[in-house]
Amino acid sequence: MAPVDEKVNVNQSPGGGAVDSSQGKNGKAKAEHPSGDRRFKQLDITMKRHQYKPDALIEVLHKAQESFGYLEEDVLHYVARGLKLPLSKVYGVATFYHLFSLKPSGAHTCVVCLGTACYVKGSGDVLKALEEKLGIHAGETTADGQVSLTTARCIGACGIAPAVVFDGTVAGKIQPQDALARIQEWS
Amino acid sequence: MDTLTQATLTQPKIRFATVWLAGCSGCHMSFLDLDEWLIELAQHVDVVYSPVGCDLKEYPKNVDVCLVEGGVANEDNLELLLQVRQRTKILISFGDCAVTANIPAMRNLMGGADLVLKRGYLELADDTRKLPHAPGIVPELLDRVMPVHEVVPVDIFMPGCPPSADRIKATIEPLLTGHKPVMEGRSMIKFG
Amino acid sequence: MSRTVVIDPITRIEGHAKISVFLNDAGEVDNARFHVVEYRGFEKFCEGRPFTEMAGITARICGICPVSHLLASAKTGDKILAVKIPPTAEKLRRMMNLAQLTQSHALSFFHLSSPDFLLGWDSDPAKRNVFGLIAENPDLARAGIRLRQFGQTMIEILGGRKIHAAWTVPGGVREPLSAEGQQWIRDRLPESFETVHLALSLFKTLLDTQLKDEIHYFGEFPSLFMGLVGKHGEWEHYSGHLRFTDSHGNIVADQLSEDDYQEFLGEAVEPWSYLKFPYYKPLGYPAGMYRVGPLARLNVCSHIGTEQADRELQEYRDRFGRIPTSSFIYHYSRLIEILACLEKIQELVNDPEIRSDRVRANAGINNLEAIGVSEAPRGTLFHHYKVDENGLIEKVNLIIATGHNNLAMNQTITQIAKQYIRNNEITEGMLNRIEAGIRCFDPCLSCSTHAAGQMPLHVQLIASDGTVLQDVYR
Amino acid sequence: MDWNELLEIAEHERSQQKPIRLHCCTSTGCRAANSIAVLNGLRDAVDEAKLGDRVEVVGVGCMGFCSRGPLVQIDPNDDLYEEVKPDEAASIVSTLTGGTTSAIKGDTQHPFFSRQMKVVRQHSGKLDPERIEEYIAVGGYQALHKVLYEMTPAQVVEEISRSGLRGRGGGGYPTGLKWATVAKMPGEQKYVICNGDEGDPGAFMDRSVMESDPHLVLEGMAIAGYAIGANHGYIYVRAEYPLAIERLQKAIQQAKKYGLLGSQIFDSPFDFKIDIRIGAGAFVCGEETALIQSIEGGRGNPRPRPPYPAQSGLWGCPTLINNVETYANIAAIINQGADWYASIGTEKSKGTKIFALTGKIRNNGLIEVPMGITLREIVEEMGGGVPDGDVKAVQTGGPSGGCIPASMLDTPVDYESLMAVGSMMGSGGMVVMDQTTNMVEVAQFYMEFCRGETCGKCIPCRTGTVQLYSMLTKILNGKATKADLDAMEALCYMVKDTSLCGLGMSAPNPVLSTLKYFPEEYRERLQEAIAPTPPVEPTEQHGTATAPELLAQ
Amino acid sequence: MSVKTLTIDGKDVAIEEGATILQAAKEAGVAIPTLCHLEGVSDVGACRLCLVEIAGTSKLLPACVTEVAEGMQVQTNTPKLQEYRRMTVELLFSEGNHFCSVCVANGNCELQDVAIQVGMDHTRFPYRFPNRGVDMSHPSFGIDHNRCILCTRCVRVCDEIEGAHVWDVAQRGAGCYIVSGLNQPWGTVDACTSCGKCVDACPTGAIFRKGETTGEKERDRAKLEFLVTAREKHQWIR
Repeated sequence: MAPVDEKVNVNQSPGGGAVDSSQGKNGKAKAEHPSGDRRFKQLDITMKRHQYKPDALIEVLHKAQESFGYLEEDVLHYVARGLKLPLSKVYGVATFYHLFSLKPSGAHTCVVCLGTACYVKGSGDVLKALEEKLGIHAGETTADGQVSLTTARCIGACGIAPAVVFDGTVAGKIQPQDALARIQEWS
Repeated sequence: MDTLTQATLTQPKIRFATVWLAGCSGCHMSFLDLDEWLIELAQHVDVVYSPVGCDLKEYPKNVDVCLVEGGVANEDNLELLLQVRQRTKILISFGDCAVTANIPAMRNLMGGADLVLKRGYLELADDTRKLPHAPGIVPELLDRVMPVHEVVPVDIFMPGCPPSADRIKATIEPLLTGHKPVMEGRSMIKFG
Repeated sequence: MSRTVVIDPITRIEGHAKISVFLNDAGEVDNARFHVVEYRGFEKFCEGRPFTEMAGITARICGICPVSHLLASAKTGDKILAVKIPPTAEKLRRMMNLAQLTQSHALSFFHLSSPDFLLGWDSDPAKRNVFGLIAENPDLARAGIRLRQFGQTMIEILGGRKIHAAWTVPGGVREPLSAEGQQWIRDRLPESFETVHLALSLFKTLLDTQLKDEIHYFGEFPSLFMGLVGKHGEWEHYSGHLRFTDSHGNIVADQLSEDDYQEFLGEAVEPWSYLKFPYYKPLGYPAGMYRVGPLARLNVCSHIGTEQADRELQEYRDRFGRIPTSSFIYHYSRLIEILACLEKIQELVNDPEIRSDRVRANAGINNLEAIGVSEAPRGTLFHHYKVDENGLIEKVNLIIATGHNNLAMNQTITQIAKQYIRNNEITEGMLNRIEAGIRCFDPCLSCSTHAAGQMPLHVQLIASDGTVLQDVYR
Repeated sequence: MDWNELLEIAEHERSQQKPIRLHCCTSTGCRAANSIAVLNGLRDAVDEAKLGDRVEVVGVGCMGFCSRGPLVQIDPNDDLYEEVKPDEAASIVSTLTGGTTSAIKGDTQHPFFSRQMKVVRQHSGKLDPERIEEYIAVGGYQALHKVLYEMTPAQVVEEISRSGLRGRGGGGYPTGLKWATVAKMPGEQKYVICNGDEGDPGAFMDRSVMESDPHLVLEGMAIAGYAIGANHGYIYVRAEYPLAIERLQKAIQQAKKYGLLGSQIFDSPFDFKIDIRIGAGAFVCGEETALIQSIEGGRGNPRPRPPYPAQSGLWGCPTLINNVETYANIAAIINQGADWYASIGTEKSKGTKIFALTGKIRNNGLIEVPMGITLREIVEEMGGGVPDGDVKAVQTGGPSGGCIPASMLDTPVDYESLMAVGSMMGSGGMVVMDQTTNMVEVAQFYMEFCRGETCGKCIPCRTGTVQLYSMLTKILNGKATKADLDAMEALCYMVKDTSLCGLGMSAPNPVLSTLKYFPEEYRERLQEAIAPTPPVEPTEQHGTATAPELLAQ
Repeated sequence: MSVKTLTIDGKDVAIEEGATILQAAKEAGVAIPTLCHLEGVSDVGACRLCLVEIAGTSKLLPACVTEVAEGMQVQTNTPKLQEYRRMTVELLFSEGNHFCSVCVANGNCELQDVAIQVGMDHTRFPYRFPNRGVDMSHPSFGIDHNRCILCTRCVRVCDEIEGAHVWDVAQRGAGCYIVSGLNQPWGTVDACTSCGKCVDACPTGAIFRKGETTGEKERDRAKLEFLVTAREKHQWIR
């Protein structure tokens, strides 16, 4: 998720993301997710493993993000109901942590490490090059849904700084042109 | 004999000015709400520059006290304020717009001047839709409306929307006898 | 060589403005322009606010006539709620508007314009102001100050504070009138009557003597006039319908509803001013020039409806005809209006219903769009809101009194400049007269720009190619 | 599982191991440099050369010299190959039979290696972290057995106290004292938490320990559990460390299988289970009360202390929280004794410390050194100095730490000395900056970090960091005045003194330390320095009139 | 229950063990400014206004959560604390959009009161002018995030007294805001009982009753106190 900027809450500010309230009401009536989506089953298993304890929220959200790719409202509703948690609490937790995403990410992800070691060795230039090339800012996904560009505080790969994670694989000593070449492969 | 009268007898008049930047003039109106005290004030001050009280067009040098109403919203405001600061001994940030930028700064939430201009002159015009633009005549809006002290140092802050005539009097009166007013408590520094 | 004279800022008006005077090669005036040099953008930044806050916010458009905005906004709010406000609330609102007309007109006449009349157009500019007046004629100055104080204090009595009293609200008003307040108003009325009569007789004397010529040069030209009138064509300031009258006294349009304002009013933009140029749509721009404010209100109405004011109105019409067309007459009409206000205040303060505490009606949101109107001291004020179903503002349009007069103000200063500036010869007194042309209208530029100066007076010699040849600062 | 079985496993494992082992690093850094292909290449080459009976290829943990990965080391002759490419694998194997290789041979006598003293990293890079048997083979879990059968909990606490071990997470709080506090607290239920949320940018010691020697951490936690009377532990690992999580999970399973975790460990009455909790990208969760909130499934908002977690921690129970590296020291202290441990380091800072040496320095990587070594020794001797140019500053302690100027490189590395120069030990990040580094930008970088990572609960940290960031930006843009600089410094102290938790309390440190040591870098960017435009005309100020008192101001 | 004795600004106070410094100060008649503290709900120590100096510790501690100890010497109003409090209030004003002049709580706002109390006549920090929203979807109430200072009183009062937990905090850092339900319009949150306790709890004009105009917000603080007494002491007195 993008570094917090003071304007970051613009899109997510209250009232911005209206939710169809009927979803909540429908959902409450039934134990199983009405869509029959099997991924909800997996969520059930995870919740059961944690005995539906509210404390397991973050674990369950991890699982949900893994299964669904991101935390859509429907899923958050489902988790809240399963763990008997207030919706606002679930939302508060889901938005507190950078790794949880409430928006779908692109087909490919590119995470530029901005840890100190990487920063000192020029990861800022790498990010700038990627932003220019993709025409998006960190934290955004290209219009065609192909690439999500994000930054990390430190991925602990300081020895090979600057590091970039392309689709989950860490690559070290990345110069701007290397990064551009890597994303070129995706198109 | 009260101290004020005494002061008048022993001292030459204070060179007094008021300036109005981006605001609604409410603070100046509140100043006029001093009503009959204005007559008394006139004995202690020379009003050397003021949109309501003086016809001189150039901000003079050697001003002792200046009340500055309004935020800094356009190039003219900026230019005038810099001049005021250079030529004034005691600059008083007069009212919430000067102190906080207040209502004019609501446009800052829109992230710049473009949207408000667009709304006013393109969307809400029937004929000859265009943005006003006449260099040297119509000043450009600044990107952000600022309180006075973000631009120049300020000596005294007098918040209020507007500050009541009582507050204005309590601020100015000590200055006439060479004292700094005590800006404390609800009657002096409450915003709004 | 052509040159431009810039008067910057215009002083003793309520707002920020400049004037440019364009001289041709022969040193004759070609044209003069009135520039409003500030813009704040209320029409944009109010978007997203609850409509209930609009009275408070739009009051901050203007510290001189915040009451006008409070009223127009509250009336728009009434329509969003679709309520009929309690009768006492309407009377109290009227009372506040009358108080405001009184204080604002007093300010315009005594504080801002009378230094010109009493000290002279060409007197020392350093003293030609209210403080100079205090020195010269302390009794008159004090009387003027106290007349304004009367209006301001009435506003305070009703609304809790003199400026930006957020007391008129959608559905009515917040607090009823107190007994002490009622008594104070009664007690101060006689003095106020005395002052306005004094001012009237003084001004009439001046018109007969030293201000004889000004009537003809300070913006005497035909135009339309717009204002609210009551059911029977009488003077109105709070409700009623809109009427347009031409310089011959013909009623061009009558019983127009504010709801249709977009059909008969258009707004044009000129690049050299932040103040837009409203015009009467059927005549087009700029032919659809009209004037608003005290002059227009007295021109469009058949009568005022109070004894003393109607008597003065008769004398006024006897002097200038049914439709006076000189902008200089604004000052005269302003004084008559003060008198009318005082009489109406007297009526209302003694109204048996006036102290009722049923002053506010409640309702939900019943209309998503509404237009409110009121007569501000300077003329007709329109507030137009669109809200969402939760009452958050989606769109705002404001047409402000001073704006209506924009075309007329430009024409007025052009006429004055042509009259007084000859052969490249420019004196301070000439420039002051041009400014005074603007002061006739008592423009409230904080309002007109919803948006709001002071810069050196300087004369620029500009070559025809636009390069500045000489800068002369005074 | 009992003592004999443990020894049997160790014996069996050792007998199974081949005389020659090719260690290939499979930790994050080397993996990113394609070490898995190298590993496979080596295996194929061994098969090809039919050396399988006396040579084995082992994927091991971190060897420390991360900047030169992938690394391959030949045990026992200690040959080290750097930046190995997959196609060099065969030739490296051929050296075992007298062949030659073009692969770059590392200098293992270089101070980078020779100056190290390995306690925690003793086995890192030498064993396969995914096999508990290798850990047991080098004496693993013997310390746990020792405490269970030879020591009372109080004795364990005493031993740790005597060792002088201090918290390796940054604060340097005496570990024994913390253990004693939790041990003394009443209550049936207590918890042990291992803080593996290593969030400081530029630090990866804990990742390396978890990836390279996960059982070392588990054993330390179990010993802590026994000492304080807890039967449940949590390891909180940041999600950015997937390999560490994977290996810890495997390690826990294997330990459970052998009865080294779970019920009745070593057939004693002591039960201890460990669960992993995965962070989700929040630096503030390294703060202990925030971490607890996060384990409880909430937002990582710190809460005021006292009460400390030792009194009221996880679910309100007394809770011991230590950092990964702290736990990784425990087994060695138990095995070799507090006296031995206390003999290492300085008077107040005992033992060794791992640092992540990064930035503009020739030799990047992890080093473990005795406390008290000077920064100069680390940077110039071990690190080999700055590639082209001179050291300007060394940043220690991450966003909470400070920048130490080159002139102070002789500062010994211990808790007190670093604190005295305005920085801190932190978790062990050590970022070297050369003369090209703009120190105001560095301060701005850290402030950007803090402003993005503040949880938002308390106002000084939530908004103070935002204001500090924009003040730094204003300075960098040449728009600031001396007054702005003073205001910034005042705000730094305010944020430091009034913030709720360590994040806010230390957020201004990078600014304050750079202001202290590199004031000219700030001053030369001030508006006055660029174009002298005094805001007030110095002359002609005095009006013609009024009271002398006022005008004399 | 044992009693602890301590001094606050030099005044001797005796109070039962377990009491907070804030309670002791109240007993001693010493006013310590607070914003996030609300009688009847848990304390979070977030606003930092009640920080005090305690002899023997270099750390400033929040009076609302720090328990008294025997012999404690507390200073509540040193020049350093005064300066820090003023800066705290300045930061609060600078981070939101507090247009007192048109706010429903003008004249009845705890933030405004605290500003007066600490002598804040202007903020030395530039205003951030964040772009925040207003939610008027609830039939009776509205929330204007521009005026929110994130004291979380509403969150706690709704959770701990009403038991509805409509509110929580979303996002983090400067992006934090009070969220209703799943970031949905307040009016669509089923859990809301429309009890209005959040309105009474809110120290500023952020949460208000619909229809309230400038300066009209009133707060029924007595209602909250009544509920707390009823709940804790089982006394239904009003």
